Amino acid sequence: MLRVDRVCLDGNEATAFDYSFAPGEMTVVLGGNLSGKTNLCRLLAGLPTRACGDVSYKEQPLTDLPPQQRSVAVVFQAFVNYPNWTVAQNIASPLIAQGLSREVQEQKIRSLAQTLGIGDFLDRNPEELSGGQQQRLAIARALAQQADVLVLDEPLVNLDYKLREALVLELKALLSETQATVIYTSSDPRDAFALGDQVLLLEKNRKLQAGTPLEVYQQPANLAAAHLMSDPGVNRLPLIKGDEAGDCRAVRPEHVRLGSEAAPSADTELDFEMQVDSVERSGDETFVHGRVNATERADVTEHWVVRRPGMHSVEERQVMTLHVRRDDILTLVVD
Amino acid sequence: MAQNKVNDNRAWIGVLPVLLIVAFSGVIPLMTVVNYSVQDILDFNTRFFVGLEWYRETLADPRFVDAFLRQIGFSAAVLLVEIPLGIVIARGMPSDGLRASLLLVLLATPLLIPWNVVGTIWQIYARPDIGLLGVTLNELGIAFNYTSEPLHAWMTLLAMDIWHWTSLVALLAFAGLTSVPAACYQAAELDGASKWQMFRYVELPRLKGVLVIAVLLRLMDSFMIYTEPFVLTGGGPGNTTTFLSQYLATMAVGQFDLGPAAAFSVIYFLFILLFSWLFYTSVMRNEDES
Amino acid sequence: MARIRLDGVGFTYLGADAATLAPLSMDISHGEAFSLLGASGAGKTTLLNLLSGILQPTRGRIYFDDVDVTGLPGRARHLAQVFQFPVLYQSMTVGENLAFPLTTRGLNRNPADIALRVKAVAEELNIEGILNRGANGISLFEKQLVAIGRALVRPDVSMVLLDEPLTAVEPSVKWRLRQTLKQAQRDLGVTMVYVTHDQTEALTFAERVAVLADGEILQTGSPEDVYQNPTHEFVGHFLGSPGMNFLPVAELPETLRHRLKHQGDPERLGFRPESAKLSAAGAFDLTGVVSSRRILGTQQGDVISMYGLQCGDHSVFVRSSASQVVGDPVSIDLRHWVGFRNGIRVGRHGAE
Amino acid sequence: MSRRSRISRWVLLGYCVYLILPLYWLLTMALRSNADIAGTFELLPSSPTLANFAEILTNPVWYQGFANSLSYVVLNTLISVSVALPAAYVFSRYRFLGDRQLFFWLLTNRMAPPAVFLLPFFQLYSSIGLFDTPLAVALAHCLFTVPLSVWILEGFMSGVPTEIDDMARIDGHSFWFFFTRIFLPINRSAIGVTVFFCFMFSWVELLLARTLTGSEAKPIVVVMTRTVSASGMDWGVLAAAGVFTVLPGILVVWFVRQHLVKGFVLGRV
Repeated sequence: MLRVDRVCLDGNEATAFDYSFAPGEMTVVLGGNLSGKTNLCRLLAGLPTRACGDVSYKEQPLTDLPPQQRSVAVVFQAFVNYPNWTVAQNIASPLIAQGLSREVQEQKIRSLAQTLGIGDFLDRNPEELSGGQQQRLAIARALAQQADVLVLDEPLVNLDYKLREALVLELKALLSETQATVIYTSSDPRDAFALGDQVLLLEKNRKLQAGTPLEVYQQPANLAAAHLMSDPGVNRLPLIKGDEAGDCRAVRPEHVRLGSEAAPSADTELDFEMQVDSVERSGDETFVHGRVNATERADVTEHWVVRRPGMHSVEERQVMTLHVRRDDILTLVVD
Repeated sequence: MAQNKVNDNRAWIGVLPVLLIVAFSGVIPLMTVVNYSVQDILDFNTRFFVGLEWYRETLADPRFVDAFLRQIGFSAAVLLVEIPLGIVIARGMPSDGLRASLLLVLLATPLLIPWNVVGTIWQIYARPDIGLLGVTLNELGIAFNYTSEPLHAWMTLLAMDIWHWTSLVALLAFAGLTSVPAACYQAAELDGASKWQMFRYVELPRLKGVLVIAVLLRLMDSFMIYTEPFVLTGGGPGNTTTFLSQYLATMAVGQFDLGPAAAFSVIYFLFILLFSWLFYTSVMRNEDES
Repeated sequence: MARIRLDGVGFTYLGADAATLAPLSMDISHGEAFSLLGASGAGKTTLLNLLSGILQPTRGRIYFDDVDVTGLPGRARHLAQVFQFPVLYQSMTVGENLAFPLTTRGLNRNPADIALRVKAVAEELNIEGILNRGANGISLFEKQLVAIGRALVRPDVSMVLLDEPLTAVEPSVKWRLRQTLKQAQRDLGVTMVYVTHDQTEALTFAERVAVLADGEILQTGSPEDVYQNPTHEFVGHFLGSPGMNFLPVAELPETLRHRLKHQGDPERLGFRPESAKLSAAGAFDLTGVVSSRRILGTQQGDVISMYGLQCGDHSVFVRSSASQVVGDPVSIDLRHWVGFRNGIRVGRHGAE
Repeated sequence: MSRRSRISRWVLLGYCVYLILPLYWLLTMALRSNADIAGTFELLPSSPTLANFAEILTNPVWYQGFANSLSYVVLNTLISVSVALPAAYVFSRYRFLGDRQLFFWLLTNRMAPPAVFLLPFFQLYSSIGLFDTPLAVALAHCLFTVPLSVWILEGFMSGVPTEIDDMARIDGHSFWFFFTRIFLPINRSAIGVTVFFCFMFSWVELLLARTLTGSEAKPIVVVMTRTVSASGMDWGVLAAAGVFTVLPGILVVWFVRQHLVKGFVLGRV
């Protein structure tokens, strides 16, 4: 079991937290920019970083060991390969460091290159490959190390839209076979659902919440955690009687139904009026951006986003009624 | 230099060898110079502390002042011609292909010729009796003789320096121009910018950094020029083309009065220190900007 | 604003055997918001450079409002372009950047006109607050807005080309730049061609989308049309996440095959994950086995998942609120499908 | 690339002619015997001879001069580059106490006028018995070429992403393996450009080379100035020697020509 104790990702004690990564499973570390994801990866790998804290694997402390003596493999966000070595040599790099014999290296290189679809580029050098292939090479090298812990720091963020979709599926199949503890950082909640057996939410170097994707999605600990699990973030609702000052109520964009959709508003639903600003369509989903005015005070308007599956033609600059199920409304702590 | 770098003072180990070499061949000699500049040395073991006397004497020495003014004049003339000429040449250079490589080799060649050979080449080239330039000018009716006419000597010196160093400015400017993204040219083109506007608003802002380097480099190198004038005119006719370095060299090695020569060296070095500080801050500011 | 017509325009790089851009004809009407969608390497940039005059077509003619501009350089076509990264004159202020296109080409406009025009564009893009700030001292988001402003400031601009303009902008504010751009296009009625590999940007911005692959335009149509009724299997696969599923008709159950005979007699059937209804085995004639399950979130309280199913030796994806486990046999009812024969659409069924 | 306007193309052409003429004249002089030169003025050498070149290659004073020059240039380049590599790596990867001040101090040495160091070098090297040896000149030139090498190498090295260093550590390689098998090969073009700049400075310098050498290690540059002051200048031989000193430069430039431009900018000379 990989454990981190009293970890402060930006080096100051106030944000210290402990966490143990489920052994042999995949944990998705979800957080926006500057949330400390990369510093956590560098801390686990033993690379120089501002973050501090104790790292231990199966009760053996790793904190003071250099990367060379930790069984941790890393795939960076930028496609990092040795430009002056061929694809085969790049994959063999950890095997060379482990001093394996030539034949064993050859065999491992071929099988890994095959599984990652770069089998017939072995004698090319990395610059000749496409972005997707360069990242596959980096993944092959990380797997070649057969480390106890495998860290992927937002590996797909620089890739083309369709390529990212394909590689996520491939990675899921590939990583489920290894017994290693896998840590995958991302800022996209879809990755959390697609890859995460467990999810760890980070914001400004603090641990917000941890649990299975569904738990964290359905019972967010606070507003920030709720925001992280929806893309775009949650819509805030005006406070109603009986809420404490510190609380806030919000609803996820995918839990708001457009008035134009068939079913009339049921009694279990609340209705809202939205002044539509703009409509975004990606084919399989439609995002409606607008302003909803709080029922109590007319001047306070909240910016809402409604996310519906499929293609909806919504006229801009019109007023539209929205329906929200009562049980979909989240009551959250704002800390 | 700005990158996500790590704070680690153990890094000094990597710098130690450089420190030793440069200290051995730089600091120790400099200390001896400063040491001599404040003493009157008769022979190896009799010396008197004289404070800043040599400095005052050097600064008051009319020949030093003349040499200094000549040096300023020469450096100014060099800059006025070479910087604009270098930019114009750079804008005419093709960016790739064989022609670009050949041109690059031709432009870089004068930078690689030993300085005294540059002097010799121009000596042969400009002599009124056997030089192509000398003979042609005389054919054209100009009684050209750089060994007797100070003005002609100055003109030849300037022509030689332009021949020798303009390509450094051109190569620097060319390097600066290659950093201009193609999109900037396209955008200006679509905006209907004229040739001048294209240079003024697209190329010049990017050339600024590189030009500062070119100006300061040419200023410093021309300020310490010695060999070429020494070979071409030997400082003559009379001492109309004796510059600072030559005057210092004659004092230091020739007449062997250590004190004044050392003082002179320190003053000279302080000037260069000023210029290089300008160079360093401008490059660093330029780097933080980009 | 011009009407753009491409007549058999093709391009082949010197010495290249395959054409980078196969000859194509296309019409972009006056003041239209048009987008060009394709993966990297599909030939988008080549087509963009042909429109902007940087490249001359090796075949075909280009007309702006029925004027043959094929030989004209970019500057003579009176068009403007917004690049992936904001391209500004660093030494000028924002206001000067916006005014610059009006001061060139010897148009000696009086300063009052220029100031008016600049103010109008600045207000349209709500950047009037930073007019006298230096072009270097503003955020990436603002810089791109200024670049867009510079493209719109000229009254005589024939067309504005946008080359993946949102690449450098942080994801969280992309939608706001898209909205501002769409608003400006509608208000000023400028013909705009938006080139991108991202389908959300293409389908959101444009009234008409052209899907490009391997140097050919496969389909041009409204966002709904291109998404719901792709004319090529590639278009169906490229749009949507995950893309359209395809099943060979030969392996479908007899009842379904019979019905398809006289609905264009397709060879392969394409359907989207959300156009198929999943339920227990036996309910419908098309059967499969659950091979993977990916939770997407909850909808009306039930957990929504994207199921991977194995139908014979083909795998498909179906979106459903049912709760199944890997290995369960299930059956699928296709509410909407498109029939293809060697890659081309031959029939379709059911309107979404 | 830049809009190559007509005027700049004509000026470029004009400057190329301006560059070639003196070199052409040097060559014609080298191909004519001294008597012939003193005789008639010819644009094209009517009776070219290779006597002057033969003289250079046979007379020990001349070719010994070349050997001496090449020895200290090679020595200087070796010392400068091998000393500058670790320093440049450290400057590009780490921030440490006084790194900027050190970098500036190095620069001032590059800019120091050689004339200032005539006196102290002369005494320093004679006191440690190094006077009149190539090593003396090589070490003296290090004062200028080492800072230059550090500056250029650091410029190139900071272009290599630090993730490559991290990746090598994670793969389990030792620092030495990473530095020699990964980092240096990536920077081989930088090393090439640095050799060019070291060669460029050390080969052309006269003042220090003359001061620190007597008869034993007299470099070609000094040999040439000596013949100038002798009575009855032999222009032909001098021109031939001149041609020989230009050749190595052209060779070096040809080898590093692709990286040269990049070197100028990164090198910031």
